[in-house]
Formats: sequence, C-alpha cells, structure tokens
Amino acid sequence: MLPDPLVLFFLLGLVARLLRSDLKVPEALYEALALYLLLAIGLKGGVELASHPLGGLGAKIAGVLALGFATPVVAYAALRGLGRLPVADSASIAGHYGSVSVVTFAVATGWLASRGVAHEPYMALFVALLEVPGILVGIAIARLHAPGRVAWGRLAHEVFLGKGIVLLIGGLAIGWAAGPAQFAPLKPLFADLFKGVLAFFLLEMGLVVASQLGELRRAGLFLPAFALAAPVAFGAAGAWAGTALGFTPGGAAIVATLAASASYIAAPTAMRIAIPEASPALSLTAALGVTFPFNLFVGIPLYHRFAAAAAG
Amino acid sequence: MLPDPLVLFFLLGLVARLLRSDLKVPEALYEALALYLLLAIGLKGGVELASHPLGGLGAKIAGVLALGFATPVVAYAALRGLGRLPVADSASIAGHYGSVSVVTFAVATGWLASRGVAHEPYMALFVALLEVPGILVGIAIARLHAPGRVAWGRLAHEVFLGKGIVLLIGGLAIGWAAGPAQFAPLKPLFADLFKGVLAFFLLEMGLVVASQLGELRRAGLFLPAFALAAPVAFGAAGAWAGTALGFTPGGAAIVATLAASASYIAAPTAMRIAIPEASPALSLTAALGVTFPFNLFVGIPLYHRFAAAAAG
Amino acid sequence: MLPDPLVLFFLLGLVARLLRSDLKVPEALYEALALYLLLAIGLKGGVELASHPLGGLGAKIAGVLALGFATPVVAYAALRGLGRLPVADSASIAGHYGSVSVVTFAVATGWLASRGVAHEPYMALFVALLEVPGILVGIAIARLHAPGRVAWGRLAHEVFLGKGIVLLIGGLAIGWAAGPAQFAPLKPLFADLFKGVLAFFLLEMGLVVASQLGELRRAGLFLPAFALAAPVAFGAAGAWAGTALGFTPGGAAIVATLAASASYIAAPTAMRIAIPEASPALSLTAALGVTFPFNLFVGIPLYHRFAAAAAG
Amino acid sequence: MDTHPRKLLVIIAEAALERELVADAKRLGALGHTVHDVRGGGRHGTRAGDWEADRSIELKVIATEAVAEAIARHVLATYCPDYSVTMFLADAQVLRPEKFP
Amino acid sequence: MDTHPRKLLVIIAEAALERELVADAKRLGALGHTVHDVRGGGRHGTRAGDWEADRSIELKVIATEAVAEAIARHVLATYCPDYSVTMFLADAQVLRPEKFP
Amino acid sequence: MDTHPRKLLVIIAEAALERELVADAKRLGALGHTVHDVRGGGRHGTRAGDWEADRSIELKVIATEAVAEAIARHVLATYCPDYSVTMFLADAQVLRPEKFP
Ligand SMILES: Nc1ncnc2c1ncn2[C@@H]1O[C@H](COP(=O)(O)O)[C@@H](O)[C@H]1O
Ligand SMILES: Nc1ncnc2c1ncn2[C@@H]1O[C@H](COP(=O)(O)O)[C@@H](O)[C@H]1O
Ligand SMILES: Nc1ncnc2c1ncn2[C@@H]1O[C@H](COP(=O)(O)O)[C@@H](O)[C@H]1O
Ligand code: NA
Ligand code: NA
Ligand code: NA
Repeated sequence: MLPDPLVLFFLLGLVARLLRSDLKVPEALYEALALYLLLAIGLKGGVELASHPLGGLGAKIAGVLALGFATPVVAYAALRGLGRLPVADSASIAGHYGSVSVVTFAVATGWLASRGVAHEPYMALFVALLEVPGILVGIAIARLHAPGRVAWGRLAHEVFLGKGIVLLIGGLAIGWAAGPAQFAPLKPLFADLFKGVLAFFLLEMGLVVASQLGELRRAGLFLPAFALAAPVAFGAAGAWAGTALGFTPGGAAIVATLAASASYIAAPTAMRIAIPEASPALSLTAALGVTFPFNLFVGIPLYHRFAAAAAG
Repeated sequence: MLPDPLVLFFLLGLVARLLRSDLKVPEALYEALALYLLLAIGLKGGVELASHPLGGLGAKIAGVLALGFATPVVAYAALRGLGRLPVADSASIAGHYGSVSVVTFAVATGWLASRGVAHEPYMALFVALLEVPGILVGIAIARLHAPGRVAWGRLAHEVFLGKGIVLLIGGLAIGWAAGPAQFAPLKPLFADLFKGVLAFFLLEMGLVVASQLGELRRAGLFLPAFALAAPVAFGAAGAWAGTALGFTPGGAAIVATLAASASYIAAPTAMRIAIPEASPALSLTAALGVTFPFNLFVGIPLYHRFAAAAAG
Repeated sequence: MLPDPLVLFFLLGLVARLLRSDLKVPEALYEALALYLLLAIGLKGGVELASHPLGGLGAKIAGVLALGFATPVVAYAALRGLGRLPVADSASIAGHYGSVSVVTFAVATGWLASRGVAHEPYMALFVALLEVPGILVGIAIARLHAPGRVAWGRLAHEVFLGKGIVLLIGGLAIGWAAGPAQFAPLKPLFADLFKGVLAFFLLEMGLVVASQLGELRRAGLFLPAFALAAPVAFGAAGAWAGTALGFTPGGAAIVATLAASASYIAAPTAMRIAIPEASPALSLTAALGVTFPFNLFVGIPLYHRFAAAAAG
Repeated sequence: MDTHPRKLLVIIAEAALERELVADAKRLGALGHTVHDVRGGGRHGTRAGDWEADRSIELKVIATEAVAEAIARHVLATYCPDYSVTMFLADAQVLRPEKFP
Repeated sequence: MDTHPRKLLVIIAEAALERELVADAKRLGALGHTVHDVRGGGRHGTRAGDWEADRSIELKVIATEAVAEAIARHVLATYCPDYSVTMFLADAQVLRPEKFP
Repeated sequence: MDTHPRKLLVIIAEAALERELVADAKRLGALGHTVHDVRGGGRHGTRAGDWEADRSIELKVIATEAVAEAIARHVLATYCPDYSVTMFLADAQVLRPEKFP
C-alpha cells in the first residue's frame, strides 16, 4: 500500500530543508495554520458530541487523566535512572512526553478514518485534557528537587489558558452548542479544508524537524533510544488502558497515540518558564526530531494494532 | 433558540482575552481576513446585481446617503450637548457612528439569510457608500470649530481610497462583470468559505474588544450610555427610512443595521489624521467596546423587528 | 465576450495602487499564496499524471529544455545587439525571459480549461524544468564576459532548490504517488480553491506591477519594445516547437506561454546574487511591468491562436 | 578606518503617521529612511499591534546633526502634542559621508 | 536644540521572556518599552523564528542611566544564566526629559 | 556597573544578501548576529517589501571595534558597489565582554 500523502508532505519539508532549499514558511502562516487546526479539531469534536450520547464519560476522563499523570512519572524515572540526565532536563523531557501532540492526533484520526475505523466522537476532549497533566508533573518534579520560585499563578495561566486548550475547549463548546445544522455553513472552512491544511502544516513540520536534526548528532545515544522506546511503551500502555476503560478499538488506538505522542506546542513554552535550567534543545530534539516522525511513519499503525490486540 | 455560532466565536475570543490567555492572532492573518471579507462581500453583491434589475436604485442611494449625513450630526449634538464632551472628541466619535461596521453588516446578512428573510441583492453597495459621509461630517464639524490645516487632498484619498471602499466597490464591479457563470470557479473561495472566515474574524474581534474593555472603566457613564442609545435610535431611524425608501423588510433591516453600526476600520485611521486632538481611545471604546457587541447580541434582531414593524 | 474575471482582479490591484490607495497585502499573505499556488500546481499535475500514460515524454522534455536554452540566447543577442545594453544587464534580462512565470502559466491553463481546450496532464513538469535553463544561460553569458567569482555551489542551490522547483517537483511527486483516490480529501484545499486564490494573487500582482510602472518612465523606448516583442516572438517559437514535439494544441499553447513568459520569482533572486552589477530595476520593469500584463491581456489568447495555426 | 560622525534619529510612533513622517523627513533633507513594525507601551497605554488602530512603527533616519535635529524639532512641534510618539537621537559613524549629506 | 542624555537598553531574548521582561522593566522604573520580533544566532545556536520555541524578540527601553542599569543588572542575574539573552547599553539624547525620568 | 565598550554595526541591505552577510560576519569574527525585516527608501528608490525582490533586512552585530570594522570594510568593498546597502557603527556598552571577544 502506498504511504498516506500526509506523510509525504512531511517528507517534502524534511528533504527540502536537509538539502538547504530556501523554502520557508512565514511565521504568521505557521501560527495561522496552528490556530486553524486546534479550532477545527475542537469544532468537529463538538459537533459530533452534540448528536451522540455521552455514556460513561466520567470514568473515561478519570482513567485517561490518570494515564496522563502516570506517563511523565515513568518517563522521568527512565531519563533520570537509566539515562543519568540532570534532574531539570529529565523533568522537562518528562513533561513534554506527558503532554500530547495535536498534529499527531490529527494524523491518527485521519489514518483511522481512511481505514473505516470508527471511534468515540469526543476524542478531541482528551487532547485538551491531556495537554495539562504532563506539564504539571514535570514542573512538580523539578521543583521537588530544586525548590525555586515557581510563579504558580503565572504558570497555571500558561498551562490552562494556553492557546491549545482555549481553542480545543472553545471549539468543542461552540461545536456542541451549534450542532450539525448550525455548523453546516462553517463546514466548508472547518471540515472540508481540514485535511489539506493538515498537509500544509506537515510540510512546515518537516522543515522544522529538519532544523532540529542537527541537534541530534550532539545528543548521544540514550536520548534517541528513549525517544523511540517511550512512544512504543506509552502506546502499548495507552492501548491497554483505553481498552480497559471501555473505548472502542478506534478510540483506544487514539488514546494510545495521545499517550505515545510528545508535545511541542504547549509544553516547550511552559517548561521554558518553569524549569529554566533545563535545556530546551534536548526535549525538542527528542519530541520533535525523533518521536514525532516515528509516530507518523511507524507509531500510528502500531498503536492501532496494539488496540486491536487489546480488544481481543 | 440557541445563539448563532458566529456570536459564540466572538465570545470565545472575548473570554480568552479577559482570562489573559496567550491566544493571539498574527497581525498578518487579521489583515488577510479583513481583505478577504471586504472583497468577498463586494463580489457576492456584484454577482447578485448581475442577475437582478436595479429598480429605483437612484432614490435609494440618495435617501441612504442622506441618512449617512444625518446620523453623525445627531450624534455630534448628543455628545456635545448632553455629554459635554470636547468638540474634537464629539466630532470624532460622531464620525465613527456615521460610518459603518462591515463585520456587523456581514453578521446581519447571515442572520437574515438563516431565517429565510430576503433582501435586495445590492446591499453591499450601501456599505461602501455609507463608509464615507460620517467621516466627512466628523471632520467638517471639527474644522468648523477649530479651523486647522486639514490636508483635504490627503484626506480624500484616505477616505475614498481606503481599502474598504476599494475592495467593496472593486468586488462589486468584478462580480457584476463576471456574473454567476464566470463567478462559479471563484465560489469555493469567495462564497463557500465566507461564513467560516467570518467566524474566525469574530474570534479575533473578541480578542480586540476585550483589550478595549479596560478603557471602558475609565470612560464614565455617559459614553457607554451613548454607545447603547445611539445604535437603537439610529437603527429605528434606519428601519423607518429604509421602509420609506421602498426597501424590502430585509433590506430595511440592513439599512437599520448600517445606520446603527459604528466604524472601526475606515474611520479610526481617517479621524486620527484629520482630528489629531481627539482621543482615539474614546471613540474605539464606544464603537468597539460597546456598540459592536451590542449589535451582535441584541441589535440585529431588534433592527429586524423595527423593519418588520415599519413595513406594517 | 466579457474579460476573464482573473484579469479584472489584476486590474483592480493595478488601479488601486495607481490611485495611491492604501490597499496593501501583508507580505506573509503574499508568500503564503505563492507557496500555495506552486504546491497546488504541482499536486494537480501529479494527480493527473498518475492516471495517464507518459507517451514520448523523453523527447518532449529534451525539446522543451532546448527551447529553454535557446530563448535566453536570442534575448541576449537582441538586448546587446539591438538595444546596446551593458553585458551584465543584457545577460540578467535574458535570464528572466529564459525562465518562466508560474502565475502566467496558471492563468493560461485556466483560460484554456474555460474554453474546453484539453492539454497534456504533465504540463506542470515543464514549468519546473523551464525555471532553470534561462537562469543558467544568463549567468554563463555574464561570466564569459566578466569572469568573476561565481559561487557555483551556492548558485546551484539557489537555482535547483529554490522554492519554485521544490514545490512544483515535490507536488508532482506527491500527487503522482497519491493518485486521484488519496488526493480526494486534499481536493477542497488544493483544487477547489485554486482559482479563487489565483484571483487574490493577481490582485496582489496588480499592486506590485503598479509600483513597478514608475520605473518604466525612466526606461527609454527600447526596453518596453523588447518586453512586447520578446513574448510574441518566443510565443510563436514555442507554439511551433510544441507542435513539432507532438504536443496537443492545448499543450503547445502552454509551451508557447511558458516560452513567452518571464520569471519574477526565481530569476530575480538568483540573478541578484550571480550578476550583482546588473540593475534589477531593468529586468523587473520589463518582465513584470510590461510582459506580465501583456501576456495576461493579449498574449495567452494569441499563443493559443499560434498553436492552433501550427497544428494546421 | 575612515568614519564620519552623523546622527541616528529614531522615531517610534503610531502607524497612521508613517506616510507623513517619511515625507517630512525627506522634505527636511534626509536622503533615506528605514521603517519596521513594533509594539510597545508608554504613557498612552499598551499598543499591542493587534489591529489597525493599534499599530506602531519605528522609523530610523541617519543624517547630519543639522538635518536630524530639524526633523526632530518638526516632529516635536507637529505630532508630539496629539500623538503617541517617542523619539531619541544617537551618535553614529558612517563610512560613506556622501550618502548622508 | 535642548537634548538630555539618557540610556538606551537593548535586550535580545527568547520570545518566551517577553511578558516577564516588560513587567520587570516597568517595576524597575521604565515608563515605556518597544518590542519587535527578530531572528538571529549566537552561542546557543541559530534561532530562525520558524515556530513557537524558536522565536526571539528585541526589547528597547529608554531610561535614565540608573533605571537602565538596574534593569540590565536584574536581567543579567535573573535570565542570563539560563536563557539566550544578548544585552547592550548605548547613549541616547532625548528631547522631552519628563518622558524618561 | 561594569560595562565594556564594544561596537554595534548596523547593516540595512537587500534581503537577498542575508545569508552572505551572516556568513561573512561569522567568518570575520562575530560570535552572533540579529536580523529583522525592514522597509525603506534611499538613493536606489523605495523598497516597500511587498514581494520577493523588494525586501530589505537590518542586520545587527555587536563586536569589538576591530571585528566590527573588519566586517564593515568587507561589506563596503564587496556589496556596496552593486547593492542597496546602508551601514553605520555606534558605540555600545556590554556587560559580558566574553560574549563579544
Ligand atoms: N521609555 C521608553 N522606552 C522605549 N520605548 C518607549 C518608551 N516610552 C514609549 N515608548 C514607545 O513609544 C510608544 C508611544 O509612547 P507613549 O506616547 O509614551 O505612549 C510606546 O507604545 C512605545 O512603543
Ligand atoms: N554578537 C552579537 N551581535 C548581535 N546579536 C547577537 C550577538 N550575539 C547574540 N546575539 C543575539 O542574541 C541571541 C541570543 O544569543 P546567544 O545567547 O549568544 O545564543 C541570538 O539569537 C542573537 O539574536
Ligand atoms: N539616510 C538613511 N537613513 C536610514 N536608512 C537609510 C538611509 N539611507 C538609506 N537607508 C536604508 O538603506 C536602504 C538602501 O539604501 P540606498 O542604497 O540608499 O537605496 C534603504 O532602502 C533604506 O532602508
Ligand atoms: Na504523551
Ligand atoms: Na452608522
Ligand atoms: Na520564458
């Protein structure tokens, strides 16, 4: 089977930058597409919510949140224990892996949809929920070891009112309030164009990831190994937890993908403020340079298989 | 009945900024969407013009222009007489209220369309026409009282060749020349996406309005009261005038909305150059901080009721 | 017959700027639309390639490349011999005319499509191919006469890895790999919106061309005459060569258009680095100020007639 | 290296003034100017540059002391009373004095 | 022309610090500030500004020598150890001394 | 406060030169640079930055006098004859001299 064209856009950006092409995406376009994707994901989730029953959502939320608190703790233990990284760096990287990648989520839902695999309509809600715990755990660990002046008020803002959560939750609420009928005139922009915009954004991600690869050479062996092992382990855990929480196989595959993905929008900004002594290059190299492409090419199909296996 | 989703986008932006979220729209995106909206409004109006007869347009133009000259005079009298504001500020605020808000117009047409209320196809023409007189009246009043060096040439440019009028009139002309058949391949961008882009723009407007609300606390009681009373009074006058001029009830509701709305694109720039001694904070607080949201939430349905009542 | 609305958008931009309207397109939007157009042209070509046989493509490529090497040599001879322009300027202008205008290509394909004239599906490939030879010839001529330190490595990058070629070739490859079925979800963005985005871009081109017209007054008579004669001559040569190479009349009209068009994206940057002593104002005045609008209004239909005549 | 003393005049102002300021600088003797968009805050509150009326620019003019001061004086008298404007002068050394006469 | 000596403090830093830096400058006595986005490179590698974590800003504060130095010292102690920051001071002459007390 | 004198070199040039200028500055001893996009006008006419060929940048380098002058001399000889370039030097005081050796 041919690779999904979305992944080819990513490759095009990657190759262009590695060959030192002058291809560049204006910063304002990058920001605009990111806003669009977050809002569109929220809206689509909200519209589907409006026409579906919310059976057992409470337990699922609790279970997925628990997963979101557990993965960064495990990640920290591995980074500190096996990798012997400094506390601050371990905590910061753990925070990135505890949080989620919205683009990976979008590619995964597209991948499932193109294979006819259904999933719960409210998965966008979990993207918003899972942005937070990883970041909190990362900061808490760092501050346990080096108790410093964390401006918790400022941080709560950064974390809970970052554009990711505001647009996802805002979109969910608007989509849910509007319902399918009132959403119809917004569909051409927020639904029909979605896959195309995602393709364009993946082209940009390819450019960004290629710039990050230079750092990879300096990173030694442990970090890349972690960045490959962590998504597989967390994906397996997510598939199992999702199935145990009663998600459909499609939903469990998405929970797995969320657990396996690492943040590069919300977490970097929050971590930079909260754990200044951590090197941002390390976490971005791992999250963006290794885990993100791994999930695109290998991870998503793998987590789907995990979920299928867990479903029995 | 649930609120229109457009209004929810505005609320999302408003709430995000009031909660001090870091959600921000890049300036280039704001400008791009504004260009799009103006051009799309013109084009759609032009295409509909091409397939409709223009019965009695001359009288309607004259009547609506007269309204456009009358409202700022009344506004000035109220601001100066009742509010005891300085001449320059009164003139500048009057200019903003004499001109029109393109976004309010777009929301009103969408609101009417979603309720199946028809209106004349050439209403976009009146948006362009009504951008001008308010600004001219505001400047003239200010200069009557403090005769100063107005660079009338420069100002005429600013007023008649501002991007608003150029894109509205240009779009009308292109749409009219193209007609429905040649417009068809442009429809996916300029018609199908319109409502979605308007939603996105309202999100931005919410952010901008929230930033403006801080000024409101400093503004005293008169200005907010004016910013609530003026649209109702001008909306009633517009509904009556529109009906008297032979507009359909839908058309009269739009004339009312135009009369009731205040400019925050064309007028601020022109006024800043022409009446430098006026405080821009005052006019923007009134026009953007109070009247714009009032029209979104309360005004548009109200003006439609006015028009229905006037039609008897 | 009414003029194509695309051309009216160009006129609107032109007139707005000539009247000194403040209408301005943010730089980031210009760049975003340029990226979109290049990528969309490549993708559409690639998708069509996927479902068509590639009969005799080798000979066509060789023939069209030969044309791409021949036209700048002829242009140089005319500029140097007849116009007595300095070597550097002649070489630089020749390079611009040897390369191609992507927007002119897009307008031409739209023009042919709206008249039901079919053409080979892989014409986007020739746009990418023809970006290069003109630039190489221009640089080679300049360096023959004033052997200087050309950083050929840097230049090869600039020329072969400019965003134009990367996006066209990348788009072709992705479109071809995806095929019509996988392209379907990307169609709303990359195909349905194409004509609208092109219209918007032509509005911007009108603004840019109008800014260039000031230079025209300083340019004397020869340069404008060249900028009118060159496209006609190269268009005729292209129509004849295209027909001789076995293209359909539609394909030959496009080969003619490509030969007749002059670059203002890839060539200016490359020439500025490679032939610094050449005046950029001269080449841009000719290519953008005269040849581009000539092709839009007169050239494209003319080259189609040439191709029809050549086809016999 | 042969350097020549000149003045750098920096004017931070509402974007609406850009055209005027550039024209004034030219009229008063400047042979060039450089502009870029900025955001900021001062006595007139925050100008975040989110939308039209909220934008600011920074204008740089390199010129002789006489020209720079003439422009500064003109801006002070004409725009500072009513507009958000911040202005300062600094010493600069240029290499091609004929470009900044 | 009557000019008054002040200091121009220029701080080039990661965009994530913008809010903090502006608040700190205000707290330490600056009455205004100006910011714009930049890209660049230094000891911490290239910052091309392509995306969130890669953005930099340039912050300008005009103030008295005492205020400018207080801000500079604070930034040096608070941010320079952990963040990409470049900072310099320059002499400036202002026309309205009351704006920069 | 302990400050150390350095030179600030500002180069305003066609955007096409950005890569070259940055590489040259590095080669001649600068440890960093900062760039942003500008528009402007001068002897070569208006550069409004509307599209590719019309863009300009402003490049700032803080360095020792020797390095700054070496870069300035190189730019003067290499680019000024054929390109739109404006350049000036100014005095700057830095706090961490080791960053600008
Ligand atoms: N002390 C300052 N340092 C740097 N920039 C300033 C300063 N004061 C004002 N500005 C800039 O000048 C603009 C107008 O200042 P103001 O008129 O004081 O509100 C502000 O928005 C800032 O961009
Ligand atoms: N010598 C320099 N001249 C101008 N800008 C510099 C210099 N060094 C560093 N910078 C700027 O400061 C930022 C952070 O510097 P650094 O911490 O050295 O990586 C860089 O990304 C540049 O934008
Ligand atoms: N006197 C000046 N002051 C400030 N900027 C200037 C000056 N002269 C030229 N420039 C800038 O340098 C660029 C190139 O200048 P020129 O080569 O004179 O056209 C212009 O587009 C301006 O951005
Ligand atoms: Na995760
Ligand atoms: Na009005
Ligand atoms: Na050509």
